[in-house]
Amino acid sequence: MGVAMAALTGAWTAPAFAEDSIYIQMPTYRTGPYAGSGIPIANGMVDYLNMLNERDGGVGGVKLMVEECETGYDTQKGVECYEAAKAKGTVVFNPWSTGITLQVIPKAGVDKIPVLSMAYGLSAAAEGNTFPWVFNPPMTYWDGASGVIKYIADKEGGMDKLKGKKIGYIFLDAGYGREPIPLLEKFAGEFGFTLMQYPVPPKEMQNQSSQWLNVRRDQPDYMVMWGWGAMNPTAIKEATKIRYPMDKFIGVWWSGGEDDARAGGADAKGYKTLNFNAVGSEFQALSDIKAKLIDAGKSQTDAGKLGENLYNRGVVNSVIVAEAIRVAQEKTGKKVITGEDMRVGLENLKIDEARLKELGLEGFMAPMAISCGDHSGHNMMYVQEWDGEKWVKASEWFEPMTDVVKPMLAAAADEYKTKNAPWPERTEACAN
Amino acid sequence: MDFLYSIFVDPFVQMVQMPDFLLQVLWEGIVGGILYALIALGFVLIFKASGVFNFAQGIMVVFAALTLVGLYEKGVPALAALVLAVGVMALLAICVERFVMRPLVNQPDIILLMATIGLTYFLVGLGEFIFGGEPKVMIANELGLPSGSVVLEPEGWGPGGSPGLISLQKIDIAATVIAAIMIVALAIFFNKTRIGRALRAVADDHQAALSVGISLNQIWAIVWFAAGVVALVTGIMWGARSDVSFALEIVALKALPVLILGGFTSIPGAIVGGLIIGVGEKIGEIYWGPLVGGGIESWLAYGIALVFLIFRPQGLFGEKIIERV
Amino acid sequence: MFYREAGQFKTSYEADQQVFPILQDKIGIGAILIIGLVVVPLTGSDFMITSIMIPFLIFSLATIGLNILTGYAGQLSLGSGAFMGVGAYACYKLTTIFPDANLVVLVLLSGFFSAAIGMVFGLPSLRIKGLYLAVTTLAAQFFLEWCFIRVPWLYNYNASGAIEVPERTGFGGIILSGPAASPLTRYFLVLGLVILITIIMKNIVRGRVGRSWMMIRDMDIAAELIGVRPLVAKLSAFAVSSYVCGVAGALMVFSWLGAAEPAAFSINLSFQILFMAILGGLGSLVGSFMGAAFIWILPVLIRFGMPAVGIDIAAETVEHTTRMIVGALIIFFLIVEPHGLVRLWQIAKEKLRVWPFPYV
Amino acid sequence: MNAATETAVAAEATGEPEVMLKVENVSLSFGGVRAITNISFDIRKGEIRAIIGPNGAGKTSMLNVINGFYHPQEGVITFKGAARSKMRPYEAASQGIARTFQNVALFKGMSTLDNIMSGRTLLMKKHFFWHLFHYGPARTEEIEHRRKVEEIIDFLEIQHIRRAPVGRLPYGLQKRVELGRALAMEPELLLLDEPMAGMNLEEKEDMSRFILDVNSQFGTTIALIEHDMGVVMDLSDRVVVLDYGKKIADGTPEEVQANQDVIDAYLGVSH
Repeated sequence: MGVAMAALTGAWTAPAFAEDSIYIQMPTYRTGPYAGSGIPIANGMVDYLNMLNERDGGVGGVKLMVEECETGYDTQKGVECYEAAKAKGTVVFNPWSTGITLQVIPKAGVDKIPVLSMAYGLSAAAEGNTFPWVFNPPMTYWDGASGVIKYIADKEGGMDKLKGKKIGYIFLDAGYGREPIPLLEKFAGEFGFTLMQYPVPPKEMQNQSSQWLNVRRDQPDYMVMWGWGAMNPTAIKEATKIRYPMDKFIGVWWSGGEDDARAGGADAKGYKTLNFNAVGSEFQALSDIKAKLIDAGKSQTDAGKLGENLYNRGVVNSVIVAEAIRVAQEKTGKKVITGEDMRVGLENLKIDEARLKELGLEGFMAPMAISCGDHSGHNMMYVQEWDGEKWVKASEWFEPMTDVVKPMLAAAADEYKTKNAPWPERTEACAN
Repeated sequence: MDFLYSIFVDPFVQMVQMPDFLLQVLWEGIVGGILYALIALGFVLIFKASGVFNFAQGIMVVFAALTLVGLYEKGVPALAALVLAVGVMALLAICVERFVMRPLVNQPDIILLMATIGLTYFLVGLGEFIFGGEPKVMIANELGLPSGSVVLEPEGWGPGGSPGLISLQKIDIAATVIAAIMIVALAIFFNKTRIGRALRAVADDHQAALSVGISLNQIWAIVWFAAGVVALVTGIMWGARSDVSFALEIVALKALPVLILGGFTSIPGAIVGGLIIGVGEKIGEIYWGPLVGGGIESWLAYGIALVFLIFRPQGLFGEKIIERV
Repeated sequence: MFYREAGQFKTSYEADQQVFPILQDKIGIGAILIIGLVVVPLTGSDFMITSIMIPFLIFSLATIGLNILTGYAGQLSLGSGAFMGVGAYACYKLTTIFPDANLVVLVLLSGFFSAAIGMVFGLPSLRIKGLYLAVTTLAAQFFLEWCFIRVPWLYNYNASGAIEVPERTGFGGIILSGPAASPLTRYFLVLGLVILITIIMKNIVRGRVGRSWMMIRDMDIAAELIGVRPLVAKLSAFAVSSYVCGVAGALMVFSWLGAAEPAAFSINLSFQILFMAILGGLGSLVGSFMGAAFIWILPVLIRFGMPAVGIDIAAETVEHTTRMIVGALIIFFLIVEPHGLVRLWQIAKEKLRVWPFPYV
Repeated sequence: MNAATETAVAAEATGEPEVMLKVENVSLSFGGVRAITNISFDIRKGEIRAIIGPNGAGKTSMLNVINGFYHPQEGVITFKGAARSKMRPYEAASQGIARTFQNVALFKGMSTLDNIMSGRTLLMKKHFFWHLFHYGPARTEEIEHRRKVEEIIDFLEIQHIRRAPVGRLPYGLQKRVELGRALAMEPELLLLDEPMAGMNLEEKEDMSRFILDVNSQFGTTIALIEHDMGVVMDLSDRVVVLDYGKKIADGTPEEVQANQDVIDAYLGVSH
C-alpha cells in the first residue's frame, strides 16, 4: 500500500517543467472567508502570465506553466501547496497570506525557492542581507503605515500638526493587522498623537458593531484600517452607520477592493485607501488580456471586473514575476531558469518608466527597483478615493518615510535573527 | 486601587455620563441578539421535532441568502428570486429528510450531530461551487426593505449635557419587527394548525405520534423547511447588515450559547437567550473590553453561557432534571 | 482461512491479556510498522513524507487525544484545537527559555501545560453533560484562541504575532526542527513519538484508569455506585486527553508547519479532529488512525490526484468538490456504520475468520 | 468506631444477631412529592432481607437512599455502626455496599470481562504511573484481579460470553453479568433491585440459586426488591413491606403474608 501511494504521489509531484517551460505555482484562494479579496487577485495574476504565453509565447521564448493551488487562506493547505510547489520545481512562491509567508520564510533559503510576498508578509524581510530569499516589493507594511501618517500630516498641514490628534487603528486581529503597530506606536510617541486600537477578531469580521461603537465614543480624528476579505465591506458599512466622516477614513492597499467600498453605497463616498497600482483597464497589456483570454473564453475573469483594483494588483504581482524571470534569463544566459536564478533576477529587478511603456503598462504602477540589500525598494504609493462608484486618484505618487522605516526594519530583522537563532548567514553573492 | 476603580466604578460612570451612547450600545446589543436568536430559533425548531442538534443551521443561513442573491444576479427578479429561494429551501428540506434523517433514525445524538456537521461541509462546497466565493451584496432595497436610519437627538443626553445621538438603522428595526412577526407566526402555526399539533405530538413522543398515524418523515421535512425559511429570513437580515459570505458561518456559532441559556426546546428561551447574549456581550466589550485589550466579544458569549450553566445546568426555561436509576 | 485463531491457545492470563493475542494481528501490526519505519522512508518522496505522512501522524495523535476524552470517557469536546495550541505555545516558550534542551523532551513536557489547562476547562464537566458540555468547551476554544493573540508574552512579542520554529538539535547534533531539519528526521521524530504515546495510551485504556473512563461514559451513575469518583475520572480524562493533544499541537508546529498564527488553532482544527475521531470510530485507538487517514489523505488525493489522472479542473473547483465529497462521505459512513471505520474493519475480520465456509 | 465495635461485641455476646444497617425515620421528597415517609427498619448481618410493595411504593428510592444516591431530608442511616449524613455513592461503594439495578445498568460498550473487572475498581490501588507502561505492579495487579474475576465468571457460569460486548447479550444474561459485577466488589451488603424481573422460570431458578449461594458461600448480606412473591418468600429471612412510601409491615415471610394491611395493599395479588 505504501509503495502504491508513494508511486501515486510521485506521479503528480514529479518535477513538472518540461525542457522548454518554466513552472510557476500560484497559491490562490477562491474559497473561504477571504475569497472576496482572493478571487480578483488570482484572476489578475493568472491572466497576465497566460496572456504573455498567448501573446509572446512566454518570457524570453519560454512558456510559463502556471498552476493554481487553492489554499483557502488556510495555513495547513498553504504548507501543502508549498511542498507540492517545491516538488514540482516552482521558480517562485507567492504565499498570498501573511501566515503562510511566515511559515515559508525560513524554508525558502534551504529549499532555494524565492518567496515573493508583494506588499504583505513580514516587513523585516525587506532586509535582503538577512532574508536573501524573501522579497516584498514594492513596499512594506511599515512603509504603508508611514505613508498614511504622512498623508494625514499633509492634510493637517505638517507633521507638527499631528500633536494632540487622535488616530484610530482598526485592524484584523492576526499577524497581518498587528504588523504595523510597532511603527504606529513609535510615530505616536514621536509626533505626539494618540493611537487608539480597535482589533477585529477574524471570527467577528462580519460583526463589527462593538468596534465602531467604541470609535463613536472615542471620536478619533482619523481612522486607519488594515482589513482583508469580508472585514472591509463590513467596516465601511459600520463606519457609515455611525456617520464617521469618510474622508478621514483611510485603508491600507488591501482594503481597497471595489466590492469593499461598494458595500457602503453612496455613503461610502470619500473613503480612501493607499494604492500602488492604477485602477482601470485602459492599458495595452490589459486590452491584450481581454482580447487573447477573456474574449477567447480562456479566463475565469468576468469582463466587467477587468481593471478593478485588486485585479490590477494581481497583475502587478505577475509583472514582477515575469520581469524577474526576464532579468534572470539575461543575467544567467539560461532560457529555462531555476529558483536560484529567479532569486538573482528578483534581486536585480528594475522596472523603469521606459520598461513600463514597453510592457504596455505606462502609468500602471510606479517605477520600482529591488536591490541586493533592499528587497522591498520602498517604492512610491498614492491615495485613491471612492467617488461612490469607482476609485479615483486623490493624491500624487509619494514616497514612504524611508528614513524612519529603514532603521526600524534593520532592527526588526536583527531581532528576528536572534529570536530564530541560529539563523543562517547570507551565502548568496550580491549583484552578479 | 486604580485597577479596582476601572473595573467596578469607571464603566458605570461612563454609562451615566453618556446615556445616549449607552442606549445605542443596548440597541446594538438587542439587534445582534435578535439575529442570534433567529439562528437559534432554527436550531430549536429542528431539535424540538426530531431531537437533532442541527449544526448546519448557520450554513443554511448563508446558503439561503446566497441562493437568493445568486438567483438575482443571474437575472431573476427580486421577488421571484425570493420565492425560488424558498423553493430551494423546501427542496433542501426534502433531501435532508430523505438522505440524512431517514437513514439515521434512532441513532444516538452525537451521530446525528456529526451528520449535520457533514451536511455543513457539503453545503459550503455546494454553495461555493454554484455561486462562487465572493461576498455578495444583499438585495435589501430590491426586496423592499428600508435603508437609511432614524436619528434621535434627545436634548442633554450626550456627553456634558450636549444633545445626544441615537441612530437606529431602519433595516435593524425591520429585523426586529420581522423577528417578532415570525415568532407570532410560529406560535400560531404550532398551536392552531393540524400540522402544528402533529409537530408538538412528535416532539413529545415519537412512538406515540407514530401510533396515532402521524408521518414522521413528513413532519421532519416540514420542520427542516420551516428552519430553512427562518434561515432565509436571518440571512436576508444579516446580509443587509454586512454582506453575504461564508464568513457568516462562524458568527452563527454564537447561537450555541444562546441555546444553552434558553434551552434546546424553548422558542421564548431562544429569544430571551439571544437578547441576554447580544446585550451582555456588547456591554461587556464596550465597557470592560478595553481593560484587557478588547476583542473579548469572541468568547464572552460562551463565557456567559458557561458560568450560567454551572449554576443552572438545565437552562433558563428548562425543568430541573431529577436523575433516576 | 487466513485470519483464523483456531489452535492458538493461551495458558496464562498474561498471554491472554496481550494487546494482540492473535498471531495474524501480530503479523499485521508488524507489517504496518515495517511499512512505516522502512518502506515509507525508503520510497516516499519529500512531498509524500512532509505533506501526507507527517500531518497524518500528527492528526492521528491529536485524534487519539480527543478519543480519550470523547470516545473513552464520553465527554464531547470541541476545544481540541485550542488544547493543541496550548501545547504548541508551551513548546515554543520552553524552547526559547531552554534553547539547548533536547526538543523531544520539550515536546513531551509541553503536553503537561495543556493537560493543566485542560483540567481547568474540564471542571464544568462535573455539572454539565452532553451537548451542553460541548458548547462550554467552545468557551475554552475561543478564550484560548484570544489569549494566543492577546498575550504577547506567549509569542515573545514578535511583531508578526506568530510563533516561528527555530532550529534545534538533539541526539548528538541532529537537526530536529527548523528549515534545515530533513523531512526524514522530522518524520522519524513524529513517528517515534506517535508510537510511544499510542502504546502508553493503549496501556492506560486497558487498565483500571481506562475502565473507569468507560464506566463514566457508559453509565455515569452506575460507575459512581461502583466506586468511581466522577471528579477524578473526568478530570483525569481531560488531563490525559489534553496532554496528547498538546503534544500533537507542539509537533504540528515544530515538525510540520514551521510557524503558526493563532488562526492555525481555530475551531476548524477542532472540527477536523472531531471528524477524524467519529469517522474512525469513537473509543478505538486503531480507529483514530483510520479516521485521520480518511479525513487528511482523501482530500489530498482528490486535490492532487484529479489533475494527475488527467481530469483538469480549476483549483477551486477541486476544493469545492473535495468539500462536497468529504461532507457526503461523512454522512454516508454515519449511515452505513455509525461506529466508524474501525467497526467496518472488525466486521471484515469476522467475515475473514469464517471465510470461505461461513456456515460450517 | 469504638462504640460500634462495642455494640457488635455486645450483640454477639447476647446472641442477638448483629445489625449491619439501620434506617431510622427516613423521609425523602422531590420538590413536594413525598417518595418515602418516616421509614425505619434494619438489616442484620448475613441475612437476606426483602423489600416488597406495589409499584411506586418507594422501594427503589429506598435503595437509592441506602447507597447514597439520594440524600433523605430527614432521618439517620447507620451502616456498620457509623451514622452518616450526606454521602456520595462512591463512598458507599468504598464502605462495602454494592448493588444491581432494576433496568440493567451495565457498561454497554464493554465486554463481560471488562464489566466484571470494573467491579474491582476500588480494590485496585496501584499508581497511575505504572499503568502508563502496563508493567510491574500494574501488570501484576491486573493479572491478580483477572484471576478473581474468572472465579466469579465460573461461579455464575458465564464463561462462554466472556469476550462478548454486553450490549448484545440477552436480558437474562445481562442480569447475571450485573450480579457478577456487584460480586466483584466483594461487598458486605449487596442490594439487588428486582434481580428476576422479566426472566422465565428457568432463569429465575438459576438466579435464586446464585443469590442463595452468594449468601451462604461468601456470607454476603443481601437486600433485595422483588415482585415475584414466591421467590421472595422462599429466599428471604425477613421482609419489609412498603406502600405509598410508608412501611406497612415488617417481619418473617410468614408474618408478612398474614398481615391484613399487606393483603389490602396487594389487593388479591397476595397468597
